[in-house]
Amino acid sequence: MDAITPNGANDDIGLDTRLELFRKQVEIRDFEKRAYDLFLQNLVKGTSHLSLGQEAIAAGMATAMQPGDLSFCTYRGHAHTLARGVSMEKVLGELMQRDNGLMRGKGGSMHLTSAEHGVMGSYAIIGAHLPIACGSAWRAQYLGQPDVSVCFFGDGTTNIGAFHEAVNFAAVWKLPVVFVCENNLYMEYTPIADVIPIEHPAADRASAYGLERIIVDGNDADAVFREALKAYAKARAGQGPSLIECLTYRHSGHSRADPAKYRPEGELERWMERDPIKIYRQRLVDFGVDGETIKAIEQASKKKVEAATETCKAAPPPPVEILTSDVYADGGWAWRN
Amino acid sequence: MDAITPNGANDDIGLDTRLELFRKQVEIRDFEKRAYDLFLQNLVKGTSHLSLGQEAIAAGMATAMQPGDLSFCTYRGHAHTLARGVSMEKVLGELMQRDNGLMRGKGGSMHLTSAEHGVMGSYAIIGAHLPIACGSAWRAQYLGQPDVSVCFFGDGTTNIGAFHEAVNFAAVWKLPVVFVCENNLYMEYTPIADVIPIEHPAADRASAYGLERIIVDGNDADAVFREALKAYAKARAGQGPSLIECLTYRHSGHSRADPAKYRPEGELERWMERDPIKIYRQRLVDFGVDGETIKAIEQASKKKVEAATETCKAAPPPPVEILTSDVYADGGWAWRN
Amino acid sequence: MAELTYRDAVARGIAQEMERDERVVFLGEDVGKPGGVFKATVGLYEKFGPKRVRDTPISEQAILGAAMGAAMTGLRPIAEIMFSDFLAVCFDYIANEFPKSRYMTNGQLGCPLVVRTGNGAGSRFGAQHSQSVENWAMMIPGLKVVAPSSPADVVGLMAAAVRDPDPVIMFEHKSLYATKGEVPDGEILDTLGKAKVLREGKDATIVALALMVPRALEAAERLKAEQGIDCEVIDVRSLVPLDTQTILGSVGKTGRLFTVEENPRLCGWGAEIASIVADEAFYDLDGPVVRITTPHIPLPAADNLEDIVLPTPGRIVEKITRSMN
Amino acid sequence: MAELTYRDAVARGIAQEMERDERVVFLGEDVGKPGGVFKATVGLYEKFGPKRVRDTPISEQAILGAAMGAAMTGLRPIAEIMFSDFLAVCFDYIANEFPKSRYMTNGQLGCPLVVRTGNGAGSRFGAQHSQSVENWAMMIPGLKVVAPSSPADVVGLMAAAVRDPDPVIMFEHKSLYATKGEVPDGEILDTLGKAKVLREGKDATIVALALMVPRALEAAERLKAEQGIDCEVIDVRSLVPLDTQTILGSVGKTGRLFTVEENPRLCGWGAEIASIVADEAFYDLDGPVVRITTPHIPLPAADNLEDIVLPTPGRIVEKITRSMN
Ligand SMILES: Cc1ncc(C[n+]2csc(CCOP(=O)(O)OP(=O)(O)O)c2C)c(N)n1
Ligand SMILES: Cc1ncc(C[n+]2csc(CCOP(=O)(O)OP(=O)(O)O)c2C)c(N)n1
Ligand SMILES: [Mg+2]
Ligand SMILES: [Mg+2]
Repeated sequence: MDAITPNGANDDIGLDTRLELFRKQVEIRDFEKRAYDLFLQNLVKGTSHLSLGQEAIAAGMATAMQPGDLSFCTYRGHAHTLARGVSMEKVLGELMQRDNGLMRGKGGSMHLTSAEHGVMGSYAIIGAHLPIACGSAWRAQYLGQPDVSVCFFGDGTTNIGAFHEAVNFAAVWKLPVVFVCENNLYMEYTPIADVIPIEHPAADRASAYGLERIIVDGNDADAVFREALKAYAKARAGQGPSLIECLTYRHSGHSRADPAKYRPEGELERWMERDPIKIYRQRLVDFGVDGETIKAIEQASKKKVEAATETCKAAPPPPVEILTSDVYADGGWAWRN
Repeated sequence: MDAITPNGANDDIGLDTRLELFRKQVEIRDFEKRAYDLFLQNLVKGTSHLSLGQEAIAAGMATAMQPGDLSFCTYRGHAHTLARGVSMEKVLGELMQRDNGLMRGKGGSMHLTSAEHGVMGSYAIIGAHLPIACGSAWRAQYLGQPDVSVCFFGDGTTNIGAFHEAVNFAAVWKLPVVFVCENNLYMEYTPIADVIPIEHPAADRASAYGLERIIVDGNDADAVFREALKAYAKARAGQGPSLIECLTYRHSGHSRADPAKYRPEGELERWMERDPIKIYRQRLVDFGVDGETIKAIEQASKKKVEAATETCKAAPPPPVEILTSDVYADGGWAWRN
Repeated sequence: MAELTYRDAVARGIAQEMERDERVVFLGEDVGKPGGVFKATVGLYEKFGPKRVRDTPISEQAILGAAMGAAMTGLRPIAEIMFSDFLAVCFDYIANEFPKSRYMTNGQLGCPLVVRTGNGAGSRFGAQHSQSVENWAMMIPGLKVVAPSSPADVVGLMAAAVRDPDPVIMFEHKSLYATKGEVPDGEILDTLGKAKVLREGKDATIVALALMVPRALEAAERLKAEQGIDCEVIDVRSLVPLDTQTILGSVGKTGRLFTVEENPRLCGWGAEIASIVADEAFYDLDGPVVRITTPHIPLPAADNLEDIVLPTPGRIVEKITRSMN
Repeated sequence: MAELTYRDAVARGIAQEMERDERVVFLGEDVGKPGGVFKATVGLYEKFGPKRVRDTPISEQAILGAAMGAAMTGLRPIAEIMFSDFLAVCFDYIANEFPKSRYMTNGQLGCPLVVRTGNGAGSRFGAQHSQSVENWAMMIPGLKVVAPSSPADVVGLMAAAVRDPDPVIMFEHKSLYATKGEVPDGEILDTLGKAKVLREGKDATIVALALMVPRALEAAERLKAEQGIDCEVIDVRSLVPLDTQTILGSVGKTGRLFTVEENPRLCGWGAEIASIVADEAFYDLDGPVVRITTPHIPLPAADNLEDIVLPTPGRIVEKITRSMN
């Protein structure tokens, strides 16, 4: 290995990984914007929950994972699904409820799942997946498998019972699970500060489970990446779970229906200055990455989005025969003889 | 007021209150022993959960209450119900499932309720009553009423979702509710230490809700009484909830079916030395209370238990007509016309 | 008389009751300042202030538990559970606490509260945000359960629910929020436990609820026009108390019963009504009792699949035609 | 062949499957070292050790969620929910998670697990510890649901449930734990979805489940002896999949259906079966379809009240006699 360069391009993270982190963030950003446009054109159906502004968390957490590590996401799961390498086409197809979607339109945008990529489901009942991630981690522990189960959720989720039960359970059983709270300051439309008596919904509760208090700048992919590596290593070493609070902000409304009028004047603008992609692009520049390399990533991303859009627009809706398939493991839905 | 006597008999608590604290503890003790005997004779039906060894908590918390304050109890609720002044006869009648019982045998030992005494129910689903106590406290806050809602539960209850939701809710809304965790070291048969990653199931979590860490010697009625007064005053002053962890030990098994074989050798014996009634009897002696006064209380208690037993033995079972009464507010059960 | 959306009728019904009775308070997630995620409670916060209209943490157990504790000690709370699917995270209150406390305490405690919740499919939200779960409440002894199909019923049943001394679960249908209907001016107070005959007919009785009511009516018109089958259409409105008299009376006249329900097939309210009729009106029946339901599967998200999964007017027409011939 | 209690059959069934398959693990409150509060899992901890038999905190959501996550990624967990009433505190997993994940993911994920739970009345425990709640599971699409009535069925259906690739909820009846029955030696593997005709008869069909099975049998004997009414008695055993063929076949023969169920009246499994029969076997029926159930009320604690609240052999005899005359 070369010596670490003064600008840090070859530090603990290194240039290749940094380009990967950048690429992922850019792709998520472009994808989410396109999803929004397609929603306005009525081509994205149902609801959708964008991660605009929160890309650094998805990128940092996923890039630090190893193949075989498992992600457990929420309805706000496009970013985490893409970050694990699932194709834009499959995710967009699901948002557009086409036959080429990840689940052929049966699940919809809130339930993105790609088992082959380790995306073990997206869950739309607040808190439900924290215990489920514990179970996955228990399996790894029981079978002596090295994978980590990583569970993403929002600030508002820390107030539901399942959060409490899961984090305690994981801590007592020393499970290889990493809980990642994306604190974007809001639940749907209500500020998290209105409904907790502490400042940090996750970190200020870590000690209740004998865990370390961890707060990370969620708009800095490097910071997220470093914290992720630490937590995954701890999990793999049999030292139990971590609870990581990432501070961030969502640029758009909660879901497609929400213009986010409840935000105080200037708040969005302040956070736009801390836009994770702007920050990261600048970091690459500071590290001496040339403009061409950056531009190539950006252009490749746009192309991918374009291609995925075209494919999905051309894709048919799911055939009606799948309406009743896969209720049970035999492929069907028979509840009687 | 007189000056405080050197032995403390006339200190912040005072002699009258101390005699009251002693009387309550003795009565609960005698009652619970009798309940156990009657269970062995098959006269106490269903299940029953004794508070032997935990009397100081019920006595201390209830004696510090004002009329109008409301108690929310669990299946282990005989002690708290008696401590609010409900007659032994009515409680025992319910345990024996007789017509003279508090709820005429319809609820059973796990659901003791005496609204006129402020005992707003005993709840047998772990954790369920913590949110309910919040609601009662919300009513007081909303209507500007001065009463405090006091909610009792065990160490094991701190791991269920409803605990988390309720304590957070109470803290955010600054509700006049006092949560009292009776840490008797065991859930049903499993030690609490096996299922939490911290030492104190309630106190070590108080900070997660922005609350003070409070641990009290649950076998010392004076200590409980003082802490209760503080918490109730805080609640009445609009300063929000408290979470109090009382350290104690149950002398008997979890419920009638449990011989408590899982306890390590010598543990019970060590705790018997710290028996709350022994402690308190000695305290009265130290304070110069004469043996006659003490004996009178003890004998009166025995008499009460005897009388209650006789009355209940003679009482008829509930008439079958009440089987379908009081499902709805109209007194009946009609779900159709 | 004014035309109102079902959505606005919710706010109107709540406002009417809050104006009438200071003890009526309202809590839920995003219900106050934001006016609710379905915009069904817009204006209440402004009108009644933060003391009576309260946003909560995402803590459904705390919401329902708090409502119960308040109800039991003197208030008349209305609690929102945003989507009825979420009743599963606070089901202990629905199943074990609200409905049992009066009985267990031999009448010492009551639980006069209303839980209102967005029920049903049609928004392409997928399996965890689209269910019809009226039967989750209907099956529990001690609850009352209503599900209005029109704006006027929303206001009237809301008022009846709030004034009722027992716990009432009110299922509002998400796909009806945008629909409109005439609503009389002034105070409206309906009665729990009364079904409504919306269309008279002599050949068959169709019993429907919520979103299935307009579909049943449309099917009835088509059955009459296309097949000459004259159906009576009953909007159940209240599952508990259940107006069995109206239903049994109608079947006594028509000799046939068809239930049209959105919830999945097994153990739905349709099964309950079908069973009552198969017992008590057996000798009135001229043919099989037929339930038309959503198939017993989780719900798909995709629009084309969701459009065919619920009973449609076409499917109702087809099933009834086939069974009547 | 040995005589075994229903209680011991639980431990035997679990042990059989744990011995067969390393992936089978077992978790719940007080299930390990203490052997379960009903003593139904005594010996498993000693036999399989703390890695496979695990005591948990009082966290039912964590228990079921963990079972699901483990099932989805390769284990075959058995989770205990001590009393079936407590399914209400973890109902999200029962209603929204277990049964929907395979469908929503288009078959990518499975949920091969068993939840076993103590169900039913008879112990004078009162309204929150005595319920029969099979219908809470039966009504949810995507689950399988069994409720054995004999020790042999406990072992065989447990094995079938553990080996089944779908989520199975197994209701053990608390009042049957002490009952005894012959259980064959060696491995026992039953089949989900098969009802059993326990008594042949020609005049009427009685369908029963769990604790109601012995009562139905007793009633049938009395009906024969006292009234000359010859009843066929079917133990449903498996609510999902439901063996409608056996039931419809029997009604085709007898022309009458009586269901005997312990759960409260509304929307129970009896309503489902009655409705199926009233539709598909209508022209076979010679008289009303009658459900004999616990009344639709919370359960009382007092022994004399509890003794009369559930269907008794006497009540079954009376209802059937009245209806057959
Ligand atoms: C049990 C439950 N309650 C409520 C909801 C509705 N809901 C969906 S997202 C959301 C806000 C979640 O906030 P947070 O956890 O901060 O995540 P974010 O959406 O900000 O990523 C709510 C209340 C739900 N899906 N499940
Ligand atoms: C939701 C729920 N889960 C489990 C139980 C069974 N149960 C009854 S008491 C108990 C132990 C409670 O322990 P703790 O909170 O310490 O109270 P203690 O009995 O020691 O007073 C359990 C698990 C229950 N009643 N409700
Ligand atoms: Mg958030
Ligand atoms: Mg305890």
